[in-house]
Amino acid sequence: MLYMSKILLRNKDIPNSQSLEVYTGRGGYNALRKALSLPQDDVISMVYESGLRGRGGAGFPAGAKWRMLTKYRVKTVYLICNADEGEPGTFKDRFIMEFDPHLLLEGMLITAYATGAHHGFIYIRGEYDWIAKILVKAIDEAQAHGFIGNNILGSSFSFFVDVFRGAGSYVCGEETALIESLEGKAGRPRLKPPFPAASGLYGDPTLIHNVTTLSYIPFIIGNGPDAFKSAGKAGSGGTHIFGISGHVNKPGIYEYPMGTTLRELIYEAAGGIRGGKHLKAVVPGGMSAPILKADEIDVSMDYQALNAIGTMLGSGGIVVLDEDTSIPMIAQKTAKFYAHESCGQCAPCREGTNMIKYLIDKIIAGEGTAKDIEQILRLCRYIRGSTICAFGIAATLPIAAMIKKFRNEFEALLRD
Amino acid sequence: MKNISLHIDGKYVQTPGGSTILAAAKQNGIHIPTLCYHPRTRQAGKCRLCVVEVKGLPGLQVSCSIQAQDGMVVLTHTERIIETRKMIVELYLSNGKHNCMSCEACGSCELQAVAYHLGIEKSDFPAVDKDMPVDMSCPMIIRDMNKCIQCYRCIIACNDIAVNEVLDMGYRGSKMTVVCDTDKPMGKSSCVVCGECVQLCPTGALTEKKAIGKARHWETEKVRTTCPYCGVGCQLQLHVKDNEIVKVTGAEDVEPNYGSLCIKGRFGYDFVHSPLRLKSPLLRKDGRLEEVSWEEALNFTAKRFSEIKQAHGPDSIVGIGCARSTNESAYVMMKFMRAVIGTNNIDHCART
Amino acid sequence: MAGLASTLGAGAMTNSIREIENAPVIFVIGSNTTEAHPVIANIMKRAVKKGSRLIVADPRKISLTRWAARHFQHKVGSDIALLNAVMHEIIKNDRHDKKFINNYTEGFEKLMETVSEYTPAYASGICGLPADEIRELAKILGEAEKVALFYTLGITEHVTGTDNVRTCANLQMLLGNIGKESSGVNPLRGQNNVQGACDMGALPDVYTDYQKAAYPAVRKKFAKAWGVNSLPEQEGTKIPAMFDGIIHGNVKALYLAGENIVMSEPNQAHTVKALEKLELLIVQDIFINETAEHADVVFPASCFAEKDGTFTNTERRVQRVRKAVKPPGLAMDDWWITCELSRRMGFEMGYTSAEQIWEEIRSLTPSMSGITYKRIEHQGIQWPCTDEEHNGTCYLYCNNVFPCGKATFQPAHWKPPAECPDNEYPIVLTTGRRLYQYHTGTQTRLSAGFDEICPEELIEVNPKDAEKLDIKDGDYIFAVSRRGRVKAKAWVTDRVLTGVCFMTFHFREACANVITNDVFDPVTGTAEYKACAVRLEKI
Amino acid sequence: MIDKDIKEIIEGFVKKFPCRDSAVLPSLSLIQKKNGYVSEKDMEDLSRILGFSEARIFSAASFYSMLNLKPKGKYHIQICSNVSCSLTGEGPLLDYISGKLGIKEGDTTPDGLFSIEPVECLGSCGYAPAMIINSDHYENLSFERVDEMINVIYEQNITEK
Repeated sequence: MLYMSKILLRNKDIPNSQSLEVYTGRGGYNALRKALSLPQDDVISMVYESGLRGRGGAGFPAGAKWRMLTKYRVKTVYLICNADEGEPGTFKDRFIMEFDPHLLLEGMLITAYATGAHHGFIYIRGEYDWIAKILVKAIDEAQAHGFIGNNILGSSFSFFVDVFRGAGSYVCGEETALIESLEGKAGRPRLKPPFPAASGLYGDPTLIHNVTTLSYIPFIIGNGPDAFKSAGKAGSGGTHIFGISGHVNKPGIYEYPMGTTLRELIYEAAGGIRGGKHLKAVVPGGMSAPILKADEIDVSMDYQALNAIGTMLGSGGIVVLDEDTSIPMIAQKTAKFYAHESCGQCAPCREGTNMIKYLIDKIIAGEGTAKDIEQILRLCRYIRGSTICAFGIAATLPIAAMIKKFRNEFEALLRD
Repeated sequence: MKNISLHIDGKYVQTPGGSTILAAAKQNGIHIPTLCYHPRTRQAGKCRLCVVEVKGLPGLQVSCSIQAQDGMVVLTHTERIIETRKMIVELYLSNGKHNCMSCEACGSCELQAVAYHLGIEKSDFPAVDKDMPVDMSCPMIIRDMNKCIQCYRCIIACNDIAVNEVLDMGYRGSKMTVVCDTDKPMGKSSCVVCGECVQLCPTGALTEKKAIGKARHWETEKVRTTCPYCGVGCQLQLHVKDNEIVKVTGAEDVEPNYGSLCIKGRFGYDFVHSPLRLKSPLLRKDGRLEEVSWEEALNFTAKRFSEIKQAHGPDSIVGIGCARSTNESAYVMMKFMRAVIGTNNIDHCART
Repeated sequence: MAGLASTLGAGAMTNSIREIENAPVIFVIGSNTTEAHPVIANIMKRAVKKGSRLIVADPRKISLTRWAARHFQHKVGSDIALLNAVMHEIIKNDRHDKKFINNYTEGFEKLMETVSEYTPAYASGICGLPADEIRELAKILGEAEKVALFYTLGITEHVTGTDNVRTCANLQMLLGNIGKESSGVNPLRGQNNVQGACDMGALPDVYTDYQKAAYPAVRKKFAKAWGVNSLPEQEGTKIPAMFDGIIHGNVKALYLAGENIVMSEPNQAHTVKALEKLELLIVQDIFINETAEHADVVFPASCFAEKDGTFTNTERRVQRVRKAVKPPGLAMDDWWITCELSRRMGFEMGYTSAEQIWEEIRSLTPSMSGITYKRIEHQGIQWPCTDEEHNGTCYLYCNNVFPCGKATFQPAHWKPPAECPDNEYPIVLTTGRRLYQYHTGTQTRLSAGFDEICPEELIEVNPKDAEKLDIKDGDYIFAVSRRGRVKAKAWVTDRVLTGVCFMTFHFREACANVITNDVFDPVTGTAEYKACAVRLEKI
Repeated sequence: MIDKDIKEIIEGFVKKFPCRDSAVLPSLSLIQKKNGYVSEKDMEDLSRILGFSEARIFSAASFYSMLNLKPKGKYHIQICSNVSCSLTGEGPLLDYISGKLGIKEGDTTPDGLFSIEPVECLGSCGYAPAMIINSDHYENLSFERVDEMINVIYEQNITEK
């Protein structure tokens, strides 16, 4: 039976959940108090032990990231919350910020305390205008009550946070592109190394986490690492917020433990396929995750199981496609998206995503040849791994999977 | 730095610590193709042509920016690497207008060299239309962005080497292109025409207007000399064909300028071939300067100097030397005034 | 250069171009570096990007100020007052380098005495800078670990030019910024081989390497080497005195190699008058220019690309010049022409190549004796280079060894320019160069494209003055001085202060030297190109 | 043009952030909010205020899809054209609105009131289809609701006149 656990969304449906009053009334900021009473390294250890992995898509262990920063304690350290949610199919972070902004702020405060950061930024995508306003209000309120500012809650810890709005660029979700953007430049990813932990914002050590990742911190500190671990399954601790969209009866966001199956999410949580139709395919983790066929949905939604069948958990954005959907059309939308969002900095990505789009357009227009399909696959194969950032992988894996799994649909459109 | 050792293509090689994989390979005679990398613009990583496989690291690594580590195992020519390089070059050829026939850069174009090296006759991808107007607005530099490969060298040249801060990368994705100021024509921008960008451009995207059609790269003799303008003494290469200077570039491997020049040094060379140059000695006859032979002009002058010296003494003759001629000429003039005329009345325009 | 020679010992940049990049503070005074020495300016700007502080003191808001941490816009001709006040503050706040001063200098008491009256408040009245800004400049320079000072003609082209230079040297000695890397006193030389022409002894009082013509031993050494019985004893005349000599009838003949003096000397009418009075004018040049038009004989010379030889750059680096093309028509090398004249006057020099001449030069020139053509085949060498094992000298006075024992403070008092504005000529004209033209224009204006970018003379006028005179940007106006008038286009810009205008000498159609003042620094004979009084007239 | 008020706010950004570099994007967004788009003159002014090269300002301004370098309609409609939004609803919303307003994507109506343009994912996948008018976000759209919204804007602007 599907068990809905609520770590991140527990305040979502409470009236006036954005207010400090409601938040503290439900135990908010107690985890911060607890953290401030502990040595910084103990806080880091708790997060390390919880096995929390980054929820932005890459799944890097959070505790390990924090430990990389501890050697920079003497230098200025910046904390950045990546709220540039922009992957098609993904719409989870907005609900945390919209309905529980203090949860995020508390997570940031604890993280800043543990890692020695005194200035933080929430980099939010420009389109989330109304959410930026909610965040600014929450920060002001928290500052007025001594949760943000100098000598927080009477301790020697000080922290300030600014909301920084993006201006329309998917690549800025990549952490070094985001830093470039914060520095007032075009959001083009940097060459790594150096990694942000060594040289990030303004050249100082910088820790960047996704909204969801940071929002788990109060639970982990408040309830201990084991409570978090046991909410999920081995290697994939905790819950995950799944955003389900497309051809389902009840689209929306759902928080379930890691390890819930894709079938359960589609048929139980989201109420099954709309109009009683059959399922054709599912994108399990945002549009950069390779597509799954209907017979592959008994998979457990966790990092390892999805990797094992050639796809990924990614951002947890599930796009459900029914039997009438044209996969080449989905491929076209996907290719257009990546060609539009490529920052243009490195040759394979800039020229390659544009060429993929050109070739898919050609096929959809009925002008394609068998060679064009081969050329798309060639591009997918060699763009991957040759680019500056992971965008090149994100842009090619889904297209390659769509062609491999639904090749007949593409071939049916060819000229001959 | 201490030497470190690593394996490249099965060969055990040594390189100073801190070297990139690219440098380590080059020092050991292993060729890795590059487009965006240049020793003067350094860290690049844009064209991805120099990718290699490093045991233990995921994907491909750009050898121009990854440091060689002790014990590293590197492969530079696997099938995956070659195929990646071919794909990139073919994409460049499809997405730009690269016609070597009449391109000024032919022979010195690095894209052409890489295509040659990889044996690419033509791109296997369809040609994507690109038709940007050629910017002819600057009197010295032609900008043809259809031939630009977005290597960033000109941008680094303009911002980090010459520090004139005129160029940057505008727009994004396949529309990404180098812009002057707020995307103005170069001739209308704040560009001071130092030409650092032209010198570092690997293709025919930026070329010297005056040099167009004058000579192929391999037809010219390159003569190293010193700039005749200000006192910095920049080292130049004069590109000479058939007794004509067709182009000037900065000499990149020497002090004081390491390749940098200003508008005068780079583009102010054609006075040498001006039709107004003096070609014959002139002697004033009946109030007019007329062409005469060296014999006549020299004999006349020597005779008059001797007469004046005789009549009014050596100090009635004065000499002004040239702050633009060579040390050797200045010395000989000084010697002439002192030893031959017999006066210390020698000075030159030292002050302006 | 006399100012540096008398304080430190050698008339040249103490340090090297490449050291600029590592200077913690770069102090540029009286140098429009981005336009006159663009490649050095690039290195200064690179240094700023790496963290150096660039401090500019200049009456004009030159392009370099865009990268400067601070720009001190003092009045034309007030440099000594400014720097004396800065030194006053440095001493007052005990920021001077006492160890350096005690061990390696002479005359500190004299300096203290001189600068004591230059309080910031007093200097403020002369420089037009608030006293606090002068204190700030003193603090920046005084607190810096090292300062590299650069100047050009903004310092030298004054009637007090030598004193200006000495004052710059005083400042650096006071701060102990001599004899170490990325510091020093660094005059940037304006023409490609001014340094070389000086080093070669094309000066009325010295032979090569600044060996004094007044010393019998020097004359004996050269007489022996050249195979002559004796060499002249009496000190020769400098260019301004030559003109006076011509006008007074003492000088009858002028042998002029490659200078367009009609355009480049101040007060053009005076220059032309002198040329017309000459019995014999011999001009050796690559073009018929404004000066050659007055000649009795014109010798066609070869240009830089047509000959072998060496130039010496501003950092004392002797570099090769190589023949790339043949000279046009009958044109010949300068030295060939001089040798031919010499032979016809009964003195055979007999050189067959530039290298042969160089070999003679280095045999007579101790500081260059280690420099051979072979050694500078790839890269030039900076003098002093005393033998063939010596690698040349990046910066002078390493270990604080000065040619004359100790470095000498030579304090000077401020004096106003020779001609100050008055009711009739209320505006100060200062002159200089533009990036897109060179000198009297003989090279750039005959190269394609330059006149397209910079086609004509522009008189920089401050917007307030322009408004008062009802001058609009782009109007043609007259600039009038006691010596003449020039018509040119007005460029209304806040690059110049109110009461100041700026012109160049690049365009024969409108040459600033028609109206500049022919007064000279008594030591060097450098004219006061940087200040004279004019009025602007709307047409 | 950057007027005194905008300049003051921009100088506030410079003070607020640890490094003046961070003032670039907020300044550009502010200029667009006040002036409707970011003009060449705006970028030149901003370059002088912040002390960065014009090219650097342009590089940023031309990179981000939400910044307009050309004037747009008073009501700039941006419609999501990504996967989830095209799976639901009655049909392509972009085609419907462009048909209704009689303009092509990227164009502005002759009265200067509306301009439309497709954009990528707006983060409303579960509440598709979605669009943005200026900075306001709209979700779960139907043709009927879009008609209504456009009519309200028309009426507002007629009464304003």
